[in-house]
Amino acid sequence: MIAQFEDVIIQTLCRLLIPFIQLFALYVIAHGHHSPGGGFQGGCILGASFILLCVAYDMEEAKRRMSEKLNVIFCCLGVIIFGGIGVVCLILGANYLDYGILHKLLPVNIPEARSLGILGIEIGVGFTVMAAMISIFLNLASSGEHEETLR
Amino acid sequence: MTSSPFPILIVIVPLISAFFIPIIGWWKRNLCYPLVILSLFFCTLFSILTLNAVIQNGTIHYYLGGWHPPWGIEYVVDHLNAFVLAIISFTSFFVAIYSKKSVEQELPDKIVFFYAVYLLLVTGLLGIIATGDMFNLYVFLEIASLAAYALIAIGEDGAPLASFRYVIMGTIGACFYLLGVGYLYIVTGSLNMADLSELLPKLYHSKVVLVAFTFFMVGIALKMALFPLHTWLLDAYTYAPSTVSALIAPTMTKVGAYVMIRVMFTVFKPDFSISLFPITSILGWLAVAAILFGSIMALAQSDLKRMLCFVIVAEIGYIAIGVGIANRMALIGAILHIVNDVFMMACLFLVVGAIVYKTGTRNIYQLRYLHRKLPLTMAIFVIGALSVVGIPPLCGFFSKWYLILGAFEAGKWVFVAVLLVSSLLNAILFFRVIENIYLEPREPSYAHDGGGPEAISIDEAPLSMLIPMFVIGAGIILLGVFSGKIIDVVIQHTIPPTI
Amino acid sequence: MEGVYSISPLLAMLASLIGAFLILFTGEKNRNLREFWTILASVITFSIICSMIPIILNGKIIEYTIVNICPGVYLQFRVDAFGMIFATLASGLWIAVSIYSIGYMRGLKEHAQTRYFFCFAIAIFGAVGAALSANLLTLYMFYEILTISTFPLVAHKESPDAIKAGRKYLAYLLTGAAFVLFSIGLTYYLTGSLDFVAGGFVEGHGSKNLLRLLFFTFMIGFGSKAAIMPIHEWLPSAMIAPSPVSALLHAVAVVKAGVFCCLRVIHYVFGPNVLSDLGVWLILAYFVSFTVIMANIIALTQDNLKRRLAFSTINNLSIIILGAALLSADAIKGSMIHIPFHGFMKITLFLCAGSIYVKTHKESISEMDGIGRQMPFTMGAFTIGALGLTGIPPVCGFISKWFLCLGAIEAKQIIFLCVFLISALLDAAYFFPIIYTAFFKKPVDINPHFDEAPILVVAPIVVTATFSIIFFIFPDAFLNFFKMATMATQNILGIG
Amino acid sequence: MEFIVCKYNYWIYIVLMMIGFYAIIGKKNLVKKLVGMNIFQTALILYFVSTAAKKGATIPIVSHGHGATEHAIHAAQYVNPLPHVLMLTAIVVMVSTFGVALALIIMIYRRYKTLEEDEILKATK
Repeated sequence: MIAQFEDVIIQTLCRLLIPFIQLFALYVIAHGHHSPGGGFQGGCILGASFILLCVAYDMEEAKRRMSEKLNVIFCCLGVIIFGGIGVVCLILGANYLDYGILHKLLPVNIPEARSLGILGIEIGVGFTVMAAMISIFLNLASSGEHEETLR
Repeated sequence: MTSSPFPILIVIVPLISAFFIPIIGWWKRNLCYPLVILSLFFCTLFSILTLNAVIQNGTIHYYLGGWHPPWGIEYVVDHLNAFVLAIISFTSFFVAIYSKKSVEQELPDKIVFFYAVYLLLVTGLLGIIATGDMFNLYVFLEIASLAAYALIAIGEDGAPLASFRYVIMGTIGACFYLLGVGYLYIVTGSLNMADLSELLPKLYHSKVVLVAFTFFMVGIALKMALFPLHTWLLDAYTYAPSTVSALIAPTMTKVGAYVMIRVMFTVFKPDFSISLFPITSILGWLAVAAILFGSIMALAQSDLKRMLCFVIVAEIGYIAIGVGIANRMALIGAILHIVNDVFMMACLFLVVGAIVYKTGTRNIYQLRYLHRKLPLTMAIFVIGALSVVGIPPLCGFFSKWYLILGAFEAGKWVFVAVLLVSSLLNAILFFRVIENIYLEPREPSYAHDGGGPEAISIDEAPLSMLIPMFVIGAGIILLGVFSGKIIDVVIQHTIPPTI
Repeated sequence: MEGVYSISPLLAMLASLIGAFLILFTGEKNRNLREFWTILASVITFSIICSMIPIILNGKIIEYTIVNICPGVYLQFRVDAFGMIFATLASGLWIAVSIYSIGYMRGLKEHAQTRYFFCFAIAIFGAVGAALSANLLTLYMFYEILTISTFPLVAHKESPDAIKAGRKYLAYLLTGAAFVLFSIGLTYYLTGSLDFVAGGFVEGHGSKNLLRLLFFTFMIGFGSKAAIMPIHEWLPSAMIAPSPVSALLHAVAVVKAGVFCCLRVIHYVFGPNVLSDLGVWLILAYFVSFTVIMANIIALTQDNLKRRLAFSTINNLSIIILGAALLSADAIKGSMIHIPFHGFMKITLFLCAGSIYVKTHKESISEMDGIGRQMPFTMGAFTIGALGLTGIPPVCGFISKWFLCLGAIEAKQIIFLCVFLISALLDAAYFFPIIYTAFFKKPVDINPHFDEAPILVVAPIVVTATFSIIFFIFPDAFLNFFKMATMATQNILGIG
Repeated sequence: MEFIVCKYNYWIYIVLMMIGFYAIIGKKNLVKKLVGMNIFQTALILYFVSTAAKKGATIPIVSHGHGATEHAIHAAQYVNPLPHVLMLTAIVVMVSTFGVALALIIMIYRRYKTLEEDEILKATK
């Protein structure tokens, strides 16, 4: 569906921009737990960087860098990180997602454990949102054929 | 504060397994099925343990992340929850066991994603039931619905369009629900059910609360397919893959009914929902329409699955009529019917799935001689059918019995008549099918040759399908025989004390 | 009255239920074993039930509670004298009919025999359960089991006619069941109880008009099974079924269960006091009197033997209900013993009809010229049964009719006395021509030599016919029907 | 008049919602229906967010570390974050609904080569 033409300006600019976009996305994710931002927004930006890649080059290029399989694994991994942290809290004897208890595992005190726990969650959310963004885009852009390569 | 972790585990186990499945599926595809079975087995185990704990020690509260309500999300499991949780997880467990062969036949190249979405659907359903937070309920409602849209869409020819309609209707329903939540939030500033139920009585005369309540009822009625809002259900459930119908048909609408009871009698107190607002009588009459419409339209169908879809519309009417009558007996009947209906519908849809698996047809008139080919499956079908008709030792009778008693108590004779007429209509409905399956009309001259199509030999459905059907069929009988016990131990605690 | 807690009623039920499933699982492959299960189950059921008779005769009541159904209502068995009459009848005749069925089904090489024997066992399970039930809900449960399990039997032939008859059967009986359910619900709502009490328990609950409504919905409901006149149509149609099934329908289980339920309602739910107070007994009596006369007149016009017997059944059922509705001691006693006595006589007649069919494939009376010479045992038994139903002394039908007439006089209702007598006359008018045709007309075909049906078919007929005579001489022989009926009557009327 | 003007946010959301509702019911094209559905949902978001709006209030974040000078501590000083949070979740839900619906539309298009509902119905008959 995407027109197959190449534009040097766009491609070069994108190549320059994408690393910075991704860096910014990581920053947003990493700062989510104590300032505006978070996994959600960061994940969106991260996803957008790949979408930009698709738009500027073509889908094959994007898929070469981020295969569908990897994408789905990221998607699942994010949720597993999220749920896993909750379950770890559960195993350590606190309530689900009660990160304070993580101080038993990590060499930090309770408030810092809470903070780190949320960071972990944000990372998980970031993964999933990014993967979902890319997956939705690829699906729509390929008018649904993308999923057929997944088997 | 830590308490029994079961309420959260019931939801979290299928959720995490759902996301493990794609990963494991790539490594070894055959592992998906055991993983689903394993996780749902634990889920069922936990929910039964929870039910046991609730029966012994009363309501369980679980605070997510240790945040106390009304700030944090709270999972509350009382008798009603625990019971419905156990039933839903039990059913989805057995439908999952059943799914193996059917999915391999109908969706050979989508097994991995099918199971992932299947578990998500179960997560959504269990989450709806377990949560004690209005907004969390919305989220789970949408998780379940989204999974359902996706699962329905992979069905046969008309499925995508049916699913699309379901998306539109379901989203409107969910949005109405969300609007209701919003209205309640602006007047009370709380989203916690228990908290709301304490804050609301002072505001019962506020118009905002009234509007919120109306939005809730419309939204939930859409989700549970109450009569005029049932149109999405028919196509969607008919065209879905067999396993999917077998899971969604019994559970989704019943969970909707559960939400309705929860909102009407926990969030709002009975004195609001019954006396301040004529919602119960509206519900009652809509239910009457649903029962008659569903039963009569079902008569006109030649597709077995579509016929069952109309039966669901009628069965939802039963639950709504119980809520509409809103006295103790009728509510017992309604809650009992939620459970019974899960079993009956699961049984019937599983059987239909087995028929489709073995013969590839669902047309009632092409089922002839099937009792020779699938004797056990057909026997189970008869059990399910008789239960829907309301033949006593089977569970369908008992909920009807309580509903009738409730209608008598309320002096609503029309409802009694409708309940009785509908059981007659159901009898016509199912005996038409049974007759087509079991009787082998032949020319009178052949009546005594002792023959018949002997060529048709037993060719039963595979064991992985038979066992779940058998368990559910046995469940129908046991639920019926022990309904008094169930009511004593569980259901009578679920009725609000002011009724 | 003293209650005894005993597991026997449950055992009796389980015997027939387990028997049914053994039959099902044995299947067509091993026919002898399957039929062994049938006989075994029937004998065990019967002996367990008989073992309870002495306890009942001691004036005690056997109780067994299984599980609580809803507040105040249990899934419960309570065996009293009246229930015992029906239970012994149903299980006792089951033995006869099973033996006969084996001969009949094998003789005709019928199809789907496993289904047949399975449904038969389930039907008996339902009938015995109905007899032993302690309350209306338990009764309703077994009543429905009986209804459903009889459907495949009625439609057994699977010809278009048979299927139509099956549909008609279901339509009438399930509609009736809906009325029953309505009535049971209303009873529970009015009284909060469903337990049978000799002499009734609705007294003092609800307004008079409501109770009248309740009584009539009950009668419509159970009456559909007892084939009271406007709702009798399914019964003649159901004659399309095999003869043992007709015997089951008419003599043993189905219609008798309907009558049994009617009597339960009349005497154990409402009770004589309430009924005479409400005045409904008279309406019911007129209604069933009409049925008595009409059924007999219609029977006169039937040429198909089984249809004629069917109308005779309708007539007799209404006689039983009429007796019960007269509310006098002798009439009640008469109606109660008419249940087993009519059972024995009618089963004889139906089995005879079946026997003729097995041997000659004849169903119309006009074809039966001189058949008595070919099948003397069968037609001899037929004569005994016919005489009994007419009420002629050496057969037990006389006793019950005698008490019914006494009861009508006791109730000072000469009209109903006339009804009994006219019906007896009409009975004679349509039975005797058959006997005449069978024995005295010249056979059309030229083989009047002795050529009986198989031994398994004839033996039960002879046995039931013999019993019909024994019960005349000793009404209390073996099973103590008469004593039990007397006891039940005394309990209902509160005497002794 | 005051009733309308002072609560203009509610009126806007109602108008938007009805536009969406109209599109869902009235339009035959499936994509237009979907757009209507989205307008419907967006109206809802607007409603929620507008209930939380507060004139002159700031974000509910306690800045720390980097030399912050001002904290919004009292409830009057910051906007209620909860509706925003809820809407964040709701947006995710809605986006997923939208995604699923679009995927369905693609499936439908592939099967029937059209997205007009009446033509599809004609094709299935």
